[in-house]
Amino acid sequence: MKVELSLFGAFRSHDPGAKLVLEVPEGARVADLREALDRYAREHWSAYRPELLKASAFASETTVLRDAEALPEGVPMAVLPPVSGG
Amino acid sequence: MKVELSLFGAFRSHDPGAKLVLEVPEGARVADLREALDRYAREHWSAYRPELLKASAFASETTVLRDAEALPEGVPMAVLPPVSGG
Amino acid sequence: MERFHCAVTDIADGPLDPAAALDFVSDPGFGGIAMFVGRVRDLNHGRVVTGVSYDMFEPLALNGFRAIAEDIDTRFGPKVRLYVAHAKGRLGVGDLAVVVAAGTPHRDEAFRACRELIERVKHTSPIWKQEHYEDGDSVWSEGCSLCGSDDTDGAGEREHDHGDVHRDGAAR
Amino acid sequence: MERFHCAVTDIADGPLDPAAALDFVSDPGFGGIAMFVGRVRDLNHGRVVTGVSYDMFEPLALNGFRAIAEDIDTRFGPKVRLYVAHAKGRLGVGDLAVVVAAGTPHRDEAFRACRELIERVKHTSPIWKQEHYEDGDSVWSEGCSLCGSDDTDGAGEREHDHGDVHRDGAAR
Repeated sequence: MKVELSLFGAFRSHDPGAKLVLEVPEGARVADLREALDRYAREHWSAYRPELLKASAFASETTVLRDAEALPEGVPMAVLPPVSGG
Repeated sequence: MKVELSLFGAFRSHDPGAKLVLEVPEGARVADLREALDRYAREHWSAYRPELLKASAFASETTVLRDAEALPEGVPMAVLPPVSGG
Repeated sequence: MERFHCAVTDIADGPLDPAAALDFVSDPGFGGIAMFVGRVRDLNHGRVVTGVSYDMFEPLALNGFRAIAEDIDTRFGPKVRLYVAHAKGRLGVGDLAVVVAAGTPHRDEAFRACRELIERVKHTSPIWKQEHYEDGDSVWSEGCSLCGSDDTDGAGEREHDHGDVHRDGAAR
Repeated sequence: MERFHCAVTDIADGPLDPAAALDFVSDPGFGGIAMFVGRVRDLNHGRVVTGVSYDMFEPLALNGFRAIAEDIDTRFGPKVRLYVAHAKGRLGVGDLAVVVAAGTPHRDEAFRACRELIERVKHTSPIWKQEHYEDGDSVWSEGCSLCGSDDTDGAGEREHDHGDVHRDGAAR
Protein backbone atom coordinates (compact mmCIF):
# COMPACT_ATOMS: atom_id res chain seq x y z
CA MET A 1 0.00 0.00 0.00
CA LYS A 2 1.06 3.60 -0.48
CA VAL A 3 1.74 5.88 2.49
CA GLU A 4 1.87 9.64 2.28
CA LEU A 5 4.68 10.87 4.54
CA SER A 6 5.28 14.49 5.58
CA LEU A 7 8.77 15.65 6.46
CA PHE A 8 9.52 18.10 9.26
CA GLY A 9 12.47 19.93 10.76
CA ALA A 10 15.85 18.84 9.45
CA PHE A 11 14.21 16.35 7.04
CA ARG A 12 12.56 19.21 5.19
CA SER A 13 15.85 20.31 3.69
CA HIS A 14 16.22 17.02 1.80
CA ASP A 15 13.01 17.52 -0.10
CA PRO A 16 11.57 20.87 -1.15
CA GLY A 17 7.99 19.54 -1.19
CA ALA A 18 8.43 18.06 2.30
CA LYS A 19 6.17 15.19 1.27
CA LEU A 20 6.88 11.67 -0.01
CA VAL A 21 4.76 8.74 -1.06
CA LEU A 22 6.33 5.44 -0.03
CA GLU A 23 5.32 1.85 -0.79
CA VAL A 24 4.97 -0.56 2.14
CA PRO A 25 3.58 -4.13 2.28
CA GLU A 26 -0.08 -4.66 3.12
CA GLY A 27 -0.50 -4.96 6.90
CA ALA A 28 2.77 -3.13 7.47
CA ARG A 29 3.86 -1.86 10.86
CA VAL A 30 5.46 1.48 11.62
CA ALA A 31 8.85 -0.26 11.53
CA ASP A 32 8.24 -1.09 7.86
CA LEU A 33 7.60 2.55 7.07
CA ARG A 34 10.82 3.44 8.86
CA GLU A 35 12.67 0.91 6.69
CA ALA A 36 11.05 2.20 3.53
CA LEU A 37 12.08 5.78 4.37
CA ASP A 38 15.62 4.63 5.15
CA ARG A 39 15.88 2.92 1.73
CA TYR A 40 14.44 5.94 -0.04
CA ALA A 41 16.74 8.35 1.78
CA ARG A 42 19.89 6.33 1.01
CA GLU A 43 18.97 6.48 -2.66
CA HIS A 44 17.84 10.08 -2.92
CA TRP A 45 19.30 12.25 -0.16
CA SER A 46 22.96 13.10 -0.53
CA ALA A 47 23.27 14.49 3.02
CA TYR A 48 21.17 11.75 4.64
CA ARG A 49 22.11 10.93 8.23
CA PRO A 50 20.69 7.53 9.26
CA GLU A 51 21.20 8.40 12.95
CA LEU A 52 18.67 11.22 12.62
CA LEU A 53 16.07 8.77 11.36
CA LYS A 54 16.90 6.38 14.22
CA ALA A 55 16.07 9.17 16.69
CA SER A 56 12.89 10.09 14.82
CA ALA A 57 9.32 9.05 15.57
CA PHE A 58 6.35 8.45 13.26
CA ALA A 59 2.94 9.91 13.86
CA SER A 60 -0.49 10.47 12.42
CA GLU A 61 -2.25 13.79 12.93
CA THR A 62 -3.54 12.57 16.26
CA THR A 63 -0.86 10.39 17.83
CA VAL A 64 2.73 9.19 17.85
CA LEU A 65 2.95 5.52 16.86
CA ARG A 66 5.57 3.05 18.02
CA ASP A 67 7.52 0.81 15.66
CA ALA A 68 5.56 -2.30 16.63
CA GLU A 69 2.18 -0.73 15.95
CA ALA A 70 0.25 -1.38 12.76
CA LEU A 71 0.30 1.37 10.19
CA PRO A 72 -3.24 2.76 9.96
CA GLU A 73 -4.52 2.36 6.42
CA GLY A 74 -5.15 5.45 4.31
CA VAL A 75 -3.91 7.80 7.02
CA PRO A 76 -1.28 10.43 6.19
CA MET A 77 1.82 10.00 8.32
CA ALA A 78 4.67 12.24 9.43
CA VAL A 79 8.27 11.59 10.41
CA LEU A 80 9.28 13.62 13.47
CA PRO A 81 12.94 14.28 14.20
CA PRO A 82 13.83 15.17 17.80
CA VAL A 83 11.77 18.21 18.73
CA SER A 84 12.94 21.65 19.79
CA GLY A 85 9.93 23.86 20.37
CA GLY A 86 9.54 26.71 22.82
CA MET B 1 14.42 58.66 76.04
CA LYS B 2 11.30 58.92 73.90
CA VAL B 3 10.68 56.56 71.00
CA GLU B 4 8.19 57.20 68.25
CA LEU B 5 6.48 53.93 67.36
CA SER B 6 4.26 53.32 64.31
CA LEU B 7 1.55 50.67 64.43
CA PHE B 8 0.70 48.41 61.49
CA GLY B 9 -1.80 45.74 60.57
CA ALA B 10 -3.96 44.51 63.45
CA PHE B 11 -2.31 47.00 65.87
CA ARG B 12 -3.72 49.88 63.86
CA SER B 13 -7.23 49.18 65.09
CA HIS B 14 -6.22 49.93 68.68
CA ASP B 15 -5.13 53.44 67.88
CA PRO B 16 -6.65 55.64 65.20
CA GLY B 17 -3.44 57.66 64.76
CA ALA B 18 -1.40 54.46 64.43
CA LYS B 19 1.47 56.21 66.21
CA LEU B 20 2.62 56.24 69.84
CA VAL B 21 5.42 57.90 71.74
CA LEU B 22 6.81 55.63 74.46
CA GLU B 23 9.37 56.29 77.15
CA VAL B 24 12.28 53.85 77.49
CA PRO B 25 15.47 54.06 79.63
CA GLU B 26 18.62 55.58 78.14
CA GLY B 27 20.65 52.84 76.38
CA ALA B 28 17.55 50.67 76.02
CA ARG B 29 17.43 47.58 73.88
CA VAL B 30 14.61 46.53 71.57
CA ALA B 31 13.36 44.25 74.37
CA ASP B 32 12.77 47.33 76.53
CA LEU B 33 10.64 48.91 73.82
CA ARG B 34 8.65 45.68 73.61
CA GLU B 35 8.06 45.84 77.37
CA ALA B 36 7.06 49.49 77.19
CA LEU B 37 4.53 48.75 74.46
CA ASP B 38 3.16 45.79 76.43
CA ARG B 39 2.63 48.02 79.50
CA TYR B 40 1.02 50.74 77.39
CA ALA B 41 -1.27 48.29 75.62
CA ARG B 42 -2.46 46.64 78.84
CA GLU B 43 -3.44 50.06 80.12
CA HIS B 44 -5.00 51.53 76.99
CA TRP B 45 -6.19 48.83 74.58
CA SER B 46 -9.33 46.98 75.62
CA ALA B 47 -8.92 44.25 72.97
CA TYR B 48 -5.15 43.86 73.45
CA ARG B 49 -3.80 40.39 72.73
CA PRO B 50 -0.35 39.93 74.29
CA GLU B 51 0.29 36.90 72.04
CA LEU B 52 0.14 39.13 68.99
CA LEU B 53 2.88 41.34 70.42
CA LYS B 54 4.95 38.25 71.24
CA ALA B 55 4.82 37.28 67.54
CA SER B 56 5.63 40.82 66.41
CA ALA B 57 8.99 42.26 65.41
CA PHE B 58 10.40 45.77 65.76
CA ALA B 59 12.06 47.63 62.92
CA SER B 60 13.44 50.93 61.75
CA GLU B 61 12.79 52.11 58.22
CA THR B 62 15.79 50.14 57.04
CA THR B 63 15.95 46.95 59.08
CA VAL B 64 14.28 44.55 61.49
CA LEU B 65 15.99 44.63 64.90
CA ARG B 66 16.20 41.74 67.34
CA ASP B 67 15.29 42.04 71.01
CA ALA B 68 18.91 42.00 72.14
CA GLU B 69 19.95 44.85 69.86
CA ALA B 70 20.36 48.39 71.10
CA LEU B 71 17.57 50.77 70.22
CA PRO B 72 19.02 53.34 67.81
CA GLU B 73 18.68 56.81 69.29
CA GLY B 74 16.32 59.30 67.65
CA VAL B 75 15.16 56.80 65.03
CA PRO B 76 11.42 56.23 64.45
CA MET B 77 10.46 52.62 65.05
CA ALA B 78 7.64 50.36 63.95
CA VAL B 79 6.01 47.29 65.47
CA LEU B 80 5.34 44.61 62.85
CA PRO B 81 2.76 41.91 63.50
CA PRO B 82 3.09 38.71 61.42
CA VAL B 83 2.99 39.72 57.78
CA SER B 84 0.53 38.71 55.09
CA GLY B 85 1.45 40.44 51.85
CA GLY B 86 0.96 39.22 48.31
CA MET C 1 20.94 50.24 33.22
CA GLU C 2 18.97 49.35 36.33
CA ARG C 3 18.13 45.65 36.42
CA PHE C 4 15.75 45.69 39.39
CA HIS C 5 12.40 47.43 39.57
CA CYS C 6 10.94 47.59 43.10
CA ALA C 7 7.76 49.55 43.66
CA VAL C 8 4.68 50.07 45.76
CA THR C 9 1.67 51.37 43.89
CA ASP C 10 -1.31 53.01 45.51
CA ILE C 11 -4.39 51.46 43.92
CA ALA C 12 -5.77 54.99 43.68
CA ASP C 13 -3.03 55.70 41.11
CA GLY C 14 -4.12 52.82 38.91
CA PRO C 15 -3.72 49.04 38.78
CA LEU C 16 -0.46 47.10 38.69
CA ASP C 17 0.79 46.58 35.15
CA PRO C 18 1.91 43.05 34.15
CA ALA C 19 2.82 44.25 30.64
CA ALA C 20 5.25 46.76 32.16
CA ALA C 21 6.74 43.93 34.22
CA LEU C 22 7.33 41.82 31.09
CA ASP C 23 8.88 44.77 29.30
CA PHE C 24 11.14 45.58 32.21
CA VAL C 25 12.61 42.09 32.55
CA SER C 26 13.07 41.60 28.79
CA ASP C 27 16.50 41.67 27.18
CA PRO C 28 17.79 40.50 23.79
CA GLY C 29 19.95 37.97 25.65
CA PHE C 30 17.06 36.45 27.58
CA GLY C 31 15.13 33.43 26.39
CA GLY C 32 12.99 33.01 29.50
CA ILE C 33 10.62 35.22 31.44
CA ALA C 34 8.59 33.93 34.37
CA MET C 35 5.92 36.04 36.00
CA PHE C 36 3.59 35.66 38.94
CA VAL C 37 0.46 37.72 39.45
CA GLY C 38 -1.43 37.64 42.75
CA ARG C 39 -5.07 38.68 42.65
CA VAL C 40 -7.76 39.25 45.26
CA ARG C 41 -9.95 36.14 45.46
CA ASP C 42 -13.71 36.13 46.02
CA LEU C 43 -13.51 33.51 48.73
CA ASN C 44 -11.13 32.80 51.62
CA HIS C 45 -11.53 29.99 54.13
CA GLY C 46 -15.08 29.66 52.92
CA ARG C 47 -16.07 33.31 53.48
CA VAL C 48 -17.22 35.59 50.67
CA VAL C 49 -14.66 38.36 50.28
CA THR C 50 -15.68 41.76 48.93
CA GLY C 51 -12.25 43.39 49.07
CA VAL C 52 -8.86 43.58 50.72
CA SER C 53 -7.00 46.51 52.27
CA TYR C 54 -3.23 46.40 52.23
CA ASP C 55 -1.33 48.23 54.95
CA MET C 56 2.43 48.44 54.70
CA PHE C 57 5.54 49.97 56.22
CA GLU C 58 6.60 51.32 52.88
CA PRO C 59 10.24 52.36 53.33
CA LEU C 60 11.14 49.04 54.95
CA ALA C 61 9.14 47.12 52.34
CA LEU C 62 11.00 48.82 49.49
CA ASN C 63 14.32 48.25 51.22
CA GLY C 64 13.40 44.59 51.59
CA PHE C 65 12.36 44.20 47.94
CA ARG C 66 15.72 45.57 46.89
CA ALA C 67 17.67 43.38 49.33
CA ILE C 68 15.83 40.28 48.08
CA ALA C 69 16.50 41.25 44.44
CA GLU C 70 20.19 41.81 45.12
CA ASP C 71 20.50 38.50 46.90
CA ILE C 72 18.74 36.62 44.09
CA ASP C 73 21.02 38.38 41.63
CA THR C 74 24.15 37.13 43.39
CA ARG C 75 22.95 33.56 42.92
CA PHE C 76 21.18 33.66 39.55
CA GLY C 77 23.12 36.55 38.04
CA PRO C 78 24.90 38.36 36.71
CA LYS C 79 22.33 38.34 33.90
CA VAL C 80 19.01 38.62 35.69
CA ARG C 81 16.33 41.28 35.59
CA LEU C 82 13.77 41.34 38.39
CA TYR C 83 10.51 43.19 38.90
CA VAL C 84 8.44 43.52 42.08
CA ALA C 85 5.39 45.71 42.48
CA HIS C 86 2.92 45.49 45.35
CA ALA C 87 -0.38 47.33 45.60
CA LYS C 88 -1.49 49.30 48.63
CA GLY C 89 -4.90 50.66 49.55
CA ARG C 90 -8.29 49.02 49.23
CA LEU C 91 -8.59 46.47 46.41
CA GLY C 92 -11.68 44.80 45.01
CA VAL C 93 -12.06 41.15 43.99
CA GLY C 94 -9.94 40.49 40.90
CA ASP C 95 -7.65 43.46 41.49
CA LEU C 96 -3.94 42.73 41.26
CA ALA C 97 -2.20 42.68 44.64
CA VAL C 98 1.31 41.82 43.52
CA VAL C 99 3.25 41.31 40.29
CA VAL C 100 6.72 39.80 40.21
CA ALA C 101 8.76 38.77 37.18
CA ALA C 102 12.20 37.45 36.38
CA GLY C 103 14.01 37.51 33.05
CA THR C 104 17.08 35.32 32.50
CA PRO C 105 18.92 33.66 29.61
CA HIS C 106 17.28 30.26 30.27
CA ARG C 107 13.91 29.24 31.59
CA ASP C 108 14.93 27.15 34.58
CA GLU C 109 16.54 30.14 36.30
CA ALA C 110 13.62 32.34 35.31
CA PHE C 111 11.19 30.03 37.11
CA ARG C 112 13.39 29.58 40.14
CA ALA C 113 14.22 33.27 40.50
CA CYS C 114 10.56 34.23 40.09
CA ARG C 115 9.40 31.68 42.64
CA GLU C 116 12.00 32.70 45.18
CA LEU C 117 11.16 36.35 44.63
CA ILE C 118 7.46 35.96 45.41
CA GLU C 119 8.03 33.61 48.35
CA ARG C 120 10.48 35.97 50.01
CA VAL C 121 8.35 39.03 49.29
CA LYS C 122 5.34 37.32 50.84
CA HIS C 123 7.16 35.91 53.85
CA THR C 124 9.36 38.83 54.81
CA SER C 125 7.80 42.08 53.59
CA PRO C 126 6.15 44.36 56.18
CA ILE C 127 2.76 44.18 54.46
CA TRP C 128 -0.57 43.33 56.07
CA LYS C 129 -3.80 42.25 54.48
CA GLN C 130 -7.19 43.06 55.93
CA GLU C 131 -9.98 41.09 54.31
CA HIS C 132 -13.47 42.54 54.08
CA TYR C 133 -16.43 40.16 53.98
CA GLU C 134 -19.90 40.54 52.59
CA ASP C 135 -21.37 40.50 56.11
CA GLY C 136 -19.44 43.69 56.93
CA ASP C 137 -16.84 41.96 59.07
CA SER C 138 -13.13 42.61 58.51
CA VAL C 139 -10.18 40.44 59.50
CA TRP C 140 -6.45 41.12 59.54
CA SER C 141 -4.57 38.12 58.19
CA GLU C 142 -1.68 37.07 60.37
CA GLY C 143 0.90 35.11 58.48
CA CYS C 144 4.65 35.02 58.97
CA SER C 145 6.19 36.31 62.16
CA LEU C 146 9.30 38.35 61.46
CA CYS C 147 10.70 37.56 64.92
CA GLY C 148 13.93 35.69 64.56
CA SER C 149 13.69 35.89 60.81
CA ASP C 150 17.09 36.21 59.25
CA ASP C 151 15.66 37.08 55.88
CA THR C 152 17.45 34.00 54.60
CA ASP C 153 14.32 32.24 53.50
CA GLY C 154 15.62 31.30 50.10
CA ALA C 155 13.98 27.92 49.76
CA GLY C 156 11.88 29.12 46.88
CA GLU C 157 9.61 26.10 46.97
CA ARG C 158 7.81 26.63 50.26
CA GLU C 159 4.39 27.99 50.62
CA HIS C 160 2.06 28.22 53.51
CA ASP C 161 -1.29 29.83 53.78
CA HIS C 162 -1.39 32.86 55.93
CA GLY C 163 -3.89 32.06 58.66
CA ASP C 164 -6.58 34.47 59.65
CA VAL C 165 -6.69 34.32 63.40
CA HIS C 166 -7.63 37.82 64.41
CA ARG C 167 -11.16 39.03 63.93
CA ASP C 168 -10.84 42.75 64.09
CA GLY C 169 -14.12 44.00 65.47
CA ALA C 170 -12.91 47.59 65.59
CA ALA C 171 -12.56 47.79 61.85
CA ARG C 172 -16.16 47.14 60.90
CA MET D 1 -16.91 27.84 29.82
CA GLU D 2 -13.77 26.53 28.18
CA ARG D 3 -10.87 26.40 30.66
CA PHE D 4 -8.07 25.57 28.21
CA HIS D 5 -6.81 27.74 25.39
CA CYS D 6 -4.47 25.94 22.97
CA ALA D 7 -3.29 27.76 19.88
CA VAL D 8 -0.67 28.09 17.19
CA THR D 9 -0.20 31.60 15.85
CA ASP D 10 1.47 32.43 12.57
CA ILE D 11 3.84 35.31 13.25
CA ALA D 12 2.49 36.89 10.07
CA ASP D 13 -0.84 37.31 11.89
CA GLY D 14 0.76 39.22 14.74
CA PRO D 15 2.75 38.49 17.89
CA LEU D 16 1.70 36.26 20.77
CA ASP D 17 -0.27 38.15 23.41
CA PRO D 18 0.73 37.69 27.08
CA ALA D 19 -2.06 40.03 28.21
CA ALA D 20 -4.62 37.75 26.54
CA ALA D 21 -3.03 34.81 28.36
CA LEU D 22 -3.42 36.54 31.73
CA ASP D 23 -7.03 37.44 30.95
CA PHE D 24 -7.84 33.92 29.85
CA VAL D 25 -6.55 32.21 32.99
CA SER D 26 -8.11 34.76 35.37
CA ASP D 27 -11.12 33.91 37.50
CA PRO D 28 -12.67 35.56 40.58
CA GLY D 29 -11.82 32.41 42.52
CA PHE D 30 -8.14 32.44 41.59
CA GLY D 31 -5.46 34.08 43.72
CA GLY D 32 -2.48 32.93 41.66
CA ILE D 33 -1.45 33.22 38.04
CA ALA D 34 1.92 32.01 36.79
CA MET D 35 3.09 32.72 33.28
CA PHE D 36 6.11 31.80 31.20
CA VAL D 37 7.16 33.66 28.06
CA GLY D 38 9.85 32.25 25.77
CA ARG D 39 11.60 34.73 23.50
CA VAL D 40 14.15 34.44 20.70
CA ARG D 41 17.61 35.14 22.11
CA ASP D 42 20.36 37.01 20.31
CA LEU D 43 22.97 34.38 21.10
CA ASN D 44 22.98 30.58 21.24
CA HIS D 45 26.00 28.44 22.05
CA GLY D 46 28.12 31.50 21.43
CA ARG D 47 26.76 32.24 17.94
CA VAL D 48 24.99 35.48 17.04
CA VAL D 49 21.40 34.65 16.14
CA THR D 50 19.44 36.84 13.72
CA GLY D 51 16.20 34.88 13.80
CA VAL D 52 14.48 31.56 14.26
CA SER D 53 12.08 29.66 12.00
CA TYR D 54 9.57 27.36 13.67
CA ASP D 55 8.30 24.38 11.73
CA MET D 56 5.53 22.31 13.21
CA PHE D 57 3.11 19.46 12.58
CA GLU D 58 0.20 21.61 13.58
CA PRO D 59 -2.71 19.18 14.06
CA LEU D 60 -0.61 16.86 16.21
CA ALA D 61 0.84 19.82 18.14
CA LEU D 62 -2.63 21.15 18.95
CA ASN D 63 -3.81 17.68 19.93
CA GLY D 64 -0.80 17.39 22.20
CA PHE D 65 -1.34 20.79 23.85
CA ARG D 66 -4.89 19.76 24.67
CA ALA D 67 -3.86 16.34 25.99
CA ILE D 68 -1.25 17.94 28.24
CA ALA D 69 -3.78 20.50 29.52
CA GLU D 70 -6.33 17.80 30.26
CA ASP D 71 -3.78 15.72 32.10
CA ILE D 72 -2.60 18.68 34.20
CA ASP D 73 -6.22 19.46 34.94
CA THR D 74 -6.84 15.98 36.34
CA ARG D 75 -4.05 16.52 38.84
CA PHE D 76 -4.31 20.24 39.69
CA GLY D 77 -7.99 20.66 38.95
CA PRO D 78 -10.88 20.89 38.96
CA LYS D 79 -10.27 24.63 39.25
CA VAL D 80 -7.46 25.32 36.81
CA ARG D 81 -7.32 27.44 33.70
CA LEU D 82 -4.48 26.86 31.24
CA TYR D 83 -3.20 28.77 28.23
CA VAL D 84 -0.69 27.62 25.59
CA ALA D 85 0.18 29.53 22.45
CA HIS D 86 3.16 28.79 20.22
CA ALA D 87 4.37 30.89 17.31
CA LYS D 88 5.15 29.54 13.86
CA GLY D 89 6.99 31.13 10.97
CA ARG D 90 10.15 33.22 11.00
CA LEU D 91 10.75 35.16 14.20
CA GLY D 92 13.29 37.88 14.90
CA VAL D 93 15.35 38.36 18.07
CA GLY D 94 13.06 39.34 20.93
CA ASP D 95 9.93 37.93 19.29
CA LEU D 96 7.79 35.73 21.49
CA ALA D 97 8.03 32.03 20.63
CA VAL D 98 5.74 30.62 23.29
CA VAL D 99 3.42 31.86 26.02
CA VAL D 100 1.97 29.55 28.66
CA ALA D 101 -0.01 30.48 31.75
CA ALA D 102 -1.85 28.77 34.59
CA GLY D 103 -4.48 30.26 36.89
CA THR D 104 -5.43 28.45 40.11
CA PRO D 105 -6.85 29.29 43.54
CA HIS D 106 -3.37 29.25 45.18
CA ARG D 107 0.07 30.16 43.95
CA ASP D 108 1.89 26.88 44.54
CA GLU D 109 -0.34 25.03 42.07
CA ALA D 110 -0.11 27.94 39.64
CA PHE D 111 3.68 27.69 39.56
CA ARG D 112 3.72 23.91 39.35
CA ALA D 113 1.05 23.70 36.67
CA CYS D 114 2.76 26.42 34.61
CA ARG D 115 6.14 24.75 34.89
CA GLU D 116 4.81 21.36 33.93
CA LEU D 117 2.91 22.87 31.03
CA ILE D 118 5.97 24.48 29.44
CA GLU D 119 8.23 21.48 30.08
CA ARG D 120 5.82 19.06 28.45
CA VAL D 121 5.07 21.41 25.56
CA LYS D 122 8.79 21.78 24.90
CA HIS D 123 9.67 18.12 25.30
CA THR D 124 6.79 16.48 23.48
CA SER D 125 5.36 18.88 20.89
CA PRO D 126 6.14 18.25 17.20
CA ILE D 127 7.82 21.63 16.78
CA TRP D 128 11.25 22.28 15.30
CA LYS D 129 13.44 25.35 15.57
CA GLN D 130 15.83 26.41 12.85
CA GLU D 131 18.25 29.07 14.01
CA HIS D 132 19.62 31.62 11.56
CA TYR D 133 23.02 33.15 12.24
CA GLU D 134 24.57 36.41 11.19
CA ASP D 135 27.04 34.56 8.94
CA GLY D 136 24.13 33.24 6.85
CA ASP D 137 24.29 29.73 8.24
CA SER D 138 21.15 27.99 9.52
CA VAL D 139 20.91 25.08 11.94
CA TRP D 140 17.99 22.87 12.93
CA SER D 141 18.01 22.30 16.67
CA GLU D 142 17.60 18.69 17.63
CA GLY D 143 16.29 18.25 21.09
CA CYS D 144 14.03 15.57 22.48
CA SER D 145 13.51 12.35 20.58
CA LEU D 146 9.88 11.29 20.62
CA CYS D 147 10.84 7.64 20.12
CA GLY D 148 9.66 5.64 23.06
CA SER D 149 8.17 8.71 24.64
CA ASP D 150 5.01 7.88 26.49
CA ASP D 151 4.07 11.51 26.87
CA THR D 152 4.20 10.92 30.61
CA ASP D 153 6.95 13.41 31.24
CA GLY D 154 5.25 15.10 34.14
CA ALA D 155 8.30 15.86 36.22
CA GLY D 156 7.80 19.56 35.82
CA GLU D 157 11.21 20.41 37.18
CA ARG D 158 13.46 19.06 34.46
CA GLU D 159 15.11 21.10 31.83
CA HIS D 160 17.72 20.30 29.31
CA ASP D 161 19.13 22.44 26.59
CA HIS D 162 18.20 21.31 23.17
CA GLY D 163 21.48 20.57 21.45
CA ASP D 164 22.24 21.85 18.01
CA VAL D 165 23.94 18.97 16.30
CA HIS D 166 22.87 19.32 12.70
CA ARG D 167 24.33 22.02 10.56
CA ASP D 168 21.92 22.31 7.72
CA GLY D 169 23.99 23.45 4.78
CA ALA D 170 21.06 23.12 2.41
CA ALA D 171 19.11 25.86 4.12
CA ARG D 172 21.54 28.72 3.59
